[in-house]
Amino acid sequence: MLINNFLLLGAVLFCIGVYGVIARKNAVMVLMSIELILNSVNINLLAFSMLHGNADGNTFALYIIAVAAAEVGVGLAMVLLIYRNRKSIALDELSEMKG
Amino acid sequence: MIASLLAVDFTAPTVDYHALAPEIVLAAGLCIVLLVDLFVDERQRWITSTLAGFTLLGALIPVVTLAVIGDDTRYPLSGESLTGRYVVDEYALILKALFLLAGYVVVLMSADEIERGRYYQGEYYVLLLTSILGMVMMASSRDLISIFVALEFLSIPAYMLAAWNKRNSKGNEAGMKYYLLGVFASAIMLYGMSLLYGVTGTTLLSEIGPAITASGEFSGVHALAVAFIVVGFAFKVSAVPFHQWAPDVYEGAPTPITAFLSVASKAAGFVALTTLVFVAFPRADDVYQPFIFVLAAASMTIGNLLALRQTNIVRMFAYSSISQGGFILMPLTVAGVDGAGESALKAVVVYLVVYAATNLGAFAVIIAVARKTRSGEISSYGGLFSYAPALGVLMTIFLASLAGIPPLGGWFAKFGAFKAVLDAGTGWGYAIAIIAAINTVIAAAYYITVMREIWMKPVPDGDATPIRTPSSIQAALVITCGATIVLGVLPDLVGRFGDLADLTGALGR
Amino acid sequence: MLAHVNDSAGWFLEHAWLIPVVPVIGFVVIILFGKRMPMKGSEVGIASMVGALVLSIGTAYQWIQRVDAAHGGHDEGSAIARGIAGFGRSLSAAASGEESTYVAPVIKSWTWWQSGGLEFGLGQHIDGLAVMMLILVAFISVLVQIFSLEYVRGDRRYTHFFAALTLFSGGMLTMVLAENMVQLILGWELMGLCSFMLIGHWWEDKANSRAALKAFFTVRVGDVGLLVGTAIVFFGANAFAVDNFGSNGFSIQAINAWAMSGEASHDVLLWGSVALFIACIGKSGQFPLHTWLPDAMAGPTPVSSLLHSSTMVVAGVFLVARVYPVFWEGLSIPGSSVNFIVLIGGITTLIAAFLAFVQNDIKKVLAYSTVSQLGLMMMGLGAGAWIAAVFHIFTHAFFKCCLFLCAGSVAHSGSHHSFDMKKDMGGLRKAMPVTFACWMIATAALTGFPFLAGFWSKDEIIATVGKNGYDVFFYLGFVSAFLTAAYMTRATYLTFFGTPRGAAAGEHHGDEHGEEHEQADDEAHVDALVHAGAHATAGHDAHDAHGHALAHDAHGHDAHDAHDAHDAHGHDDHHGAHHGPHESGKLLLVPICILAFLSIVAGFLQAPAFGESFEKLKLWVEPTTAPIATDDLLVGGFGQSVAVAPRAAAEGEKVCGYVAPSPGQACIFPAVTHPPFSWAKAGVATIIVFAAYAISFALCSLVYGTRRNKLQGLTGRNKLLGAGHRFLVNKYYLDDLYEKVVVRAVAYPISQAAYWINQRVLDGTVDAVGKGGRRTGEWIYRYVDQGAIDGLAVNGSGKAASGTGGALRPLQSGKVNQYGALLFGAAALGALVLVIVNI
Amino acid sequence: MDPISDQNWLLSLGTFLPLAGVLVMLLIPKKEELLHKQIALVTALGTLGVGIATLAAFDYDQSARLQFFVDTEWISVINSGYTVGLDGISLPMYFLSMVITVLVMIYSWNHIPSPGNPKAFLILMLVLQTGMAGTFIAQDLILFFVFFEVVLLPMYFMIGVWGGEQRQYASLKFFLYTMFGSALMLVAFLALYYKTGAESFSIPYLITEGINIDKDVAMWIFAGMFIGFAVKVPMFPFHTWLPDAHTQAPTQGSVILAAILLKLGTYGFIRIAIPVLPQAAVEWAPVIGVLAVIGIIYGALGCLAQTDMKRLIAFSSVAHMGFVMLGISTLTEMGINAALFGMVAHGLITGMLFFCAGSIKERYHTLEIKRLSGLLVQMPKLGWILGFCAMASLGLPGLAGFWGEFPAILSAYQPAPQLDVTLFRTLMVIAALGTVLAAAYLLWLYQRTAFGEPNPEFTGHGHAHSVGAAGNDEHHDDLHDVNVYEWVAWTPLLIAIVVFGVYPQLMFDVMDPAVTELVKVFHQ
Repeated sequence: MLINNFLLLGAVLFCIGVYGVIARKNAVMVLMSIELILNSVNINLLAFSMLHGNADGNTFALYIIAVAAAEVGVGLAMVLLIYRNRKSIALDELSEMKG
Repeated sequence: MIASLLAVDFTAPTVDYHALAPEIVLAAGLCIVLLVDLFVDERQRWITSTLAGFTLLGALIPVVTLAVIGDDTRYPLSGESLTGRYVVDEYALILKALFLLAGYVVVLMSADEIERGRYYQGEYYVLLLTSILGMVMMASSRDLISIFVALEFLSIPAYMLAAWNKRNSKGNEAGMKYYLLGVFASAIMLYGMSLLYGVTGTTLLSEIGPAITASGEFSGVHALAVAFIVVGFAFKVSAVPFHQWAPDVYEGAPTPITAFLSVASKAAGFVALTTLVFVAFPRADDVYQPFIFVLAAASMTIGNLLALRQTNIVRMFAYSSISQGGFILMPLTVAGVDGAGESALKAVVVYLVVYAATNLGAFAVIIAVARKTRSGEISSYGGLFSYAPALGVLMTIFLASLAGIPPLGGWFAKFGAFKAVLDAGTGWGYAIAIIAAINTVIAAAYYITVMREIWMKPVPDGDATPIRTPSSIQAALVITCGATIVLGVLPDLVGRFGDLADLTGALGR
Repeated sequence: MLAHVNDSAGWFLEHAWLIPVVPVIGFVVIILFGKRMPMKGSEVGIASMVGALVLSIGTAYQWIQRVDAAHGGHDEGSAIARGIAGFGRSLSAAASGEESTYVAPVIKSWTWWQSGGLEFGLGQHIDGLAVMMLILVAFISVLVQIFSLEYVRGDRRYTHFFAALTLFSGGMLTMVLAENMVQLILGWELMGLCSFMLIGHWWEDKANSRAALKAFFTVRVGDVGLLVGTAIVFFGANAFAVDNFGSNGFSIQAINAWAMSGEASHDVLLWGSVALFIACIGKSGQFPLHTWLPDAMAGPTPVSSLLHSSTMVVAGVFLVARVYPVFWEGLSIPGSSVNFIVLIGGITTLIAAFLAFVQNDIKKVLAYSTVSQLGLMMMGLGAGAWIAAVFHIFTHAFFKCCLFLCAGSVAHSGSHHSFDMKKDMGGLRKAMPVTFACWMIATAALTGFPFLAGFWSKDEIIATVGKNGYDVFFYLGFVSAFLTAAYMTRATYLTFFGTPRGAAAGEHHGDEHGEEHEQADDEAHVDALVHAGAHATAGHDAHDAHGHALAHDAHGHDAHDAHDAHDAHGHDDHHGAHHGPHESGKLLLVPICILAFLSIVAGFLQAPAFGESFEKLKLWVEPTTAPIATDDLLVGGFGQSVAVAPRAAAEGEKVCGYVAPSPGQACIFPAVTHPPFSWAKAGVATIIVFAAYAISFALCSLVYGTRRNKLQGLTGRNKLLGAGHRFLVNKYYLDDLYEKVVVRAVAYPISQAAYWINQRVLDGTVDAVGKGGRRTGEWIYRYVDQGAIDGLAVNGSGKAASGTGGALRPLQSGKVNQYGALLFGAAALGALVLVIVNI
Repeated sequence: MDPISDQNWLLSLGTFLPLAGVLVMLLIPKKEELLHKQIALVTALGTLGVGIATLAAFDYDQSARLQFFVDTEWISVINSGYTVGLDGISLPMYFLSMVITVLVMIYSWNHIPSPGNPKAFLILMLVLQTGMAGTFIAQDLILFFVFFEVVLLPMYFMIGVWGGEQRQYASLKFFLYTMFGSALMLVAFLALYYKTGAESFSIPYLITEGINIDKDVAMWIFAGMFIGFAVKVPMFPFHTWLPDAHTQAPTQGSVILAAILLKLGTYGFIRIAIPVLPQAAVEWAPVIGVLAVIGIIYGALGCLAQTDMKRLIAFSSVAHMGFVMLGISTLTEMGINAALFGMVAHGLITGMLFFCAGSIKERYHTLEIKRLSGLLVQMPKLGWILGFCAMASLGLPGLAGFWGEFPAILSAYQPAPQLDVTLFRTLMVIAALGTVLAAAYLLWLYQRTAFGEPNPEFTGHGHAHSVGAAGNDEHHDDLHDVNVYEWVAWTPLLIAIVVFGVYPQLMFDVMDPAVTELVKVFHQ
């Protein structure tokens, strides 16, 4: 199998993720989109790791998975916080500060 | 699987505990703070801030001893595949010291603010220490993985700190924006890193450097990788056009955290960027130089122009720090030019040090003044000199330093940046120098607006009662002001820090 | 013949530089201590001028000795003895009529300052011309100061007046003996300053201060020429001076030698001489910058007499005479029939004479007369009549000073401080016999009455002009003589003949004005008392005068009234018993009589009609016209006296000024021509003058007489004459041109325009940049920072979304999404560009 | 020319002594106003004492060489040293700065402008003194730059806090303009540093090396310095900050600004730009000359348009500095000597004029020329002093102003051999015309303010015809003639104007050897 397939998958996932971040106004959806990007990165890394035959990529992917979990934890906490204060998690309402 | 694992001789990595001591002290310290916070009485929570302060100073001790012992590059973790991924050299030590000291000043600034705001003090300091630990790690990281981990280490607590004003919707907004954009940016950066790994086959920066052009051709994937990675850090240092989060977050976050973000967090971003540029991309200067050139020019110009229109002092400082970021980026545009690299590295490091001192000082004044005026508007500084001359003069000193007026520290920082780009002697260098020169004037315009308020305008509401400044903030002011002046009058003190042949020399090959 | 004299030139000659120092010290003393002195400082002024005069006389005496010694001692004898003595002379100087014995000037110089190896000196350059001027200036100054003692007594600024007067003389003396051009400029400008102070002496009145300003300013316009001309001449002459004289291009001696050397580029000389002459136009009141001079009559009369006789205004003439070779060569005086100087001089002499006819103010008549005479001098200089012009300076000083002092005397005692001939004078000859007699003598001398001073000098100018081929100006000289005689006759008639009018008839000046301002008087008195208290410089009971003075001031009278008023400040002698005209006191008359006497005899210093022994002035004043060995001219170095033994010049023809001197020789003065005295020409001139007397007197008695006739009011009836009269009354509209057009243009539209440019264009640019910065900030924020998001992210992603699925269309991103969009957009764009560039 | 290092502590002492005073004053509370004045004055006098000692110790036979020379490490990473020294060019200005500070201190004794606070005012003045003196002794570009900038903020605050009604605008403009100039100047300094091999910022070193720079590059470097210095001078068209700053500044600020600060620019040209980059200077000289002459005429015209006395004097500075720059642009000994002399003379004369304007303002509460009249009647002494200064300012021989003007004009007739003679001769004539305009605006000013009868508004007698009678009483008390503080502060300046006018050799003697050394390069 060609590495291109994996990379293509990664790229597609990345694009979907980016689109989600830009287009979704629901904070949770945005979070999920970011997770998609991270996963696309993971796919890339794993594919490259296989390609190069060293473990750096694998290690990297493991770290990313771990860190992503922490990130999502923080993120969800923040979403909760906002929901508590505003009863909404729509991002477009977060525009109090300007200038 | 297990058999195969067993088949390999496991050689434990050699750990240089001395070299790793700052991180260990910090980690231990933050655990202690967390524990203490759990058990002390509500009224004695001030202990946590004291402890946090001692932790930072304690972590500074090994940094100093390491620096005194010698200039050998140390590898805290050395082993077969570990050597070179985490490095303690002069460059790292200086920056560690910078982060620790900046953190200490932030702790000093926070003590009173956090206590009065009835926030969760223990968690606050724990998060602060964690973030600082991330920064300290960043200074030593020489590997994509460790850089990423350090970055997240310093960022995630920072997201939470930014949203510290839990019940304040501005605080929520700040935290959310910072968080989402930060994560998004690091995701993009990670994508770039994955590509970089793909084309070079290694995550070790010192190997990426030679490998990046090993295949002969410099492909589109290389360019994409480099660009995405730079973007990730450009976000961190809030370079235009990746700056939008900064003003909102600065305004919404508690002021000490704003100071922390605008100085330490930003510095960490620069550190990573610098390390990458010098160690990983020395052969990719064609790619990153124009990119950084645009970032630098845009940051200083747009940052300045937008700062001109601000009425809120914190937002003004946000844009000011964007513009200052442009100045710090400026030397990196010529990092790849023969002979100029050293100047550029020196310039960045010196600029970071000076900028940290000055900007922290300015925020300390802002905190002190806000205690009385309860306002972030620039107009609330009217007549400050008449009722709080010391604060007025100090603010003037910090602003003048930011504007680059000798003999205050800022001038030498700016001077170094100019020197670096002119040292290169390229057209790009001259171009950015001219842009920067003009921007110096624009910057002076809004700094002086504040000075004008302080010295020449009447007190807005006629309330000319003096300001009582808490001793911790006084200490912060003394440290920062002293540093600002001393660095300006005797720049050699910090100028020597920049003698970092190692980074460009040994590792750059 | 070698006629060596002692190396020491004599104490007075060696120390002639002290002459200006004395008055300058006097000035300082007056300023510092004057007010505390018994005579308010005037004694110091007079003493210093007397000191200067004594030194000048000593200098003159020794100079004459030196000249005579240079001529081998045979001149010691009387003219008769000299006529007989035809033996023992190796050089037939007398026989040829051309003096070729070199009498070395006594030149000294001290380094004043140096710059880039160039030494600027202060020193003295004593030769015949300088000696003549020194003695003239010092002498006239003494007389004028004595006159002023009485004339301005009790003035508010009595002390300042004497201080300025003294410094003024000091300035002129400095200039006269200047060794170099810089020193000359120093004296020149010092005079300018003092003229400002003196003309504007009564500055409470706006008209006076305006006149002072105008004088200073007009002269200053000319000074541009002086600065530029000095620069041109300096750089032209410098190399030559350094090589040959060891001095530099400022040295007057060196400049003269350079100009005659033939090495000088004609262009440089031309431009230099034109520039310098522009300075003279300003200073000496030549057309077209003469307009300040009549206005300068706003000053007290002693000032006018000093300014317009021997100092200030002759400074320009003196400058031309001093560096005559520059003009000689630069304007090609020999051999041309018209040149810049002669033209300006000619025009000036005519137009000023015409203007003198329409003046009612006696001092203005004299002022225009001065301008006219200065024009004549310039004309003479321009036409090569050097000695004649210099001689005219000499004689003119006496009679013009005398005339001014007479006018002052008349105003002081005869017309109650009015200078208006038509209103306040007439028939004064009986009341003021001495003044009248002196006036008549001086007028006769001025107009060229035979054998008086003016006769000799003026006729010599005209004769030389004619001989040198300036035919037009020769006739113009006669016209001028005619006009001079005519307008002076008119002035004399109006002042001393006819019936007394106004104040001369004994009407109290104050009475008529008092009636006019009856109502204002009381109020003015209050003012007057207050001011009298504040400004009383003399403790006498002049309240009455003060009252009037301030009444006039307060009600904005014309300049003359104000003069009177201020003059009146100090007069305690005639406010008591009688108001009618009477003879002036001794302090006024003595100077006048002395001057009148000199107006008679001064001419005999240079009266060629009576033989060579009456050509003393030429002998003493005119430098040698023959080439001199350069070695003799060598200046011995700075700070040292040069008392070179006069040595016989090369034998032979008069080459200077026509042929360049041979190597090793230098010329310092051109061989000007001296026409033999012609009785015929003198006769013609005399006839013209007498005719003018007759015609003018007749016309005056008709026009101004009491009997009615057709001539009266003619200018009102005849349009052409009326236009002419108006043209003259308006001074050819030159003042209007300057004040209303040039000055007003510079002072208002042009400066306003410049200021407008400053404020709107330059400053506006700066402000606009400043504001622009802020606006750019706004703009960037609105359209780039946020707009890019709206445009790029919202619409862009919206469109993208609509492309991928209608369901996503309505989504509306918040700020976070926008920021994210921009973040990624920029990253993608950057990456894209880099990718494209790098592949 | 090797520098002389004897007694080299003198300069550092003289320069930094004021800061000692500042430190003491910082520790004393604001209320002790008299004590502050005393300390400040004593410090300034002490500094002047050091200055006099410097004058005494200066070896006048060696004035072409740098004396009291110190060269120690300062910022070794950029090869910049603490290099200070004094030669004939800098000595007069160095000393003048000390004198002016003392005189201004004396004047401040009873003239602290509103809103008071002598502590801050005097501290700023002392800091200013350090900056000014430091600029004149610095022999290292970076050191020069630092001192050059040190004066910026104190002056900004002096104008902005103690100035007139438009003070904020004026001070901002002053600040930003100067910042703009110095930013470009710094870039130019750095370029110079690299183009000479990145060895040193020392001016003597750069003078030996600068000539080797490629001419095209040198032109650009010179351009940067030109803007930096030209703003400070200020030269047309960079002058527009000056009228505002001068007009709005308190009297003391105006005096210091006129007497010293403007000279930093011209000094920079003479000390740095021209000797270091002679080849570029030759190319730029015509530009400088033309702008200088435009400045002369333009400044004079600007003066004629003014209705405010102080603003008029401010504009006259533009014209006078034009003469200085014209002298410099000729690149000859005479021209540069004239420029240096003109700098000092202008400092004395215009400083004095600003003192006069300040005192008039203090008495009449206005400087509107229309309303002032009859000064000589009400305050004869002040009137005479004003007249004296006006005469000195318009370049009357025998007073100091002339020796800056006349030699400058003279030198333009024959500029350095490399320059276009025709152009400079044209400039000479136009500059000479400028002297006429100078006479015009100064005498006009004098005529309108000093002559005539006093404006009834101020005579203090409530006559019916006096329109402003209502406000008379308050003015009346202020109408006193020159008081003792003013006499003490002014007499040295007045004497100096006469002494330098009568015996200019005093200064030329000191400057000449150094200048000769400086322009040598143009005669090779």
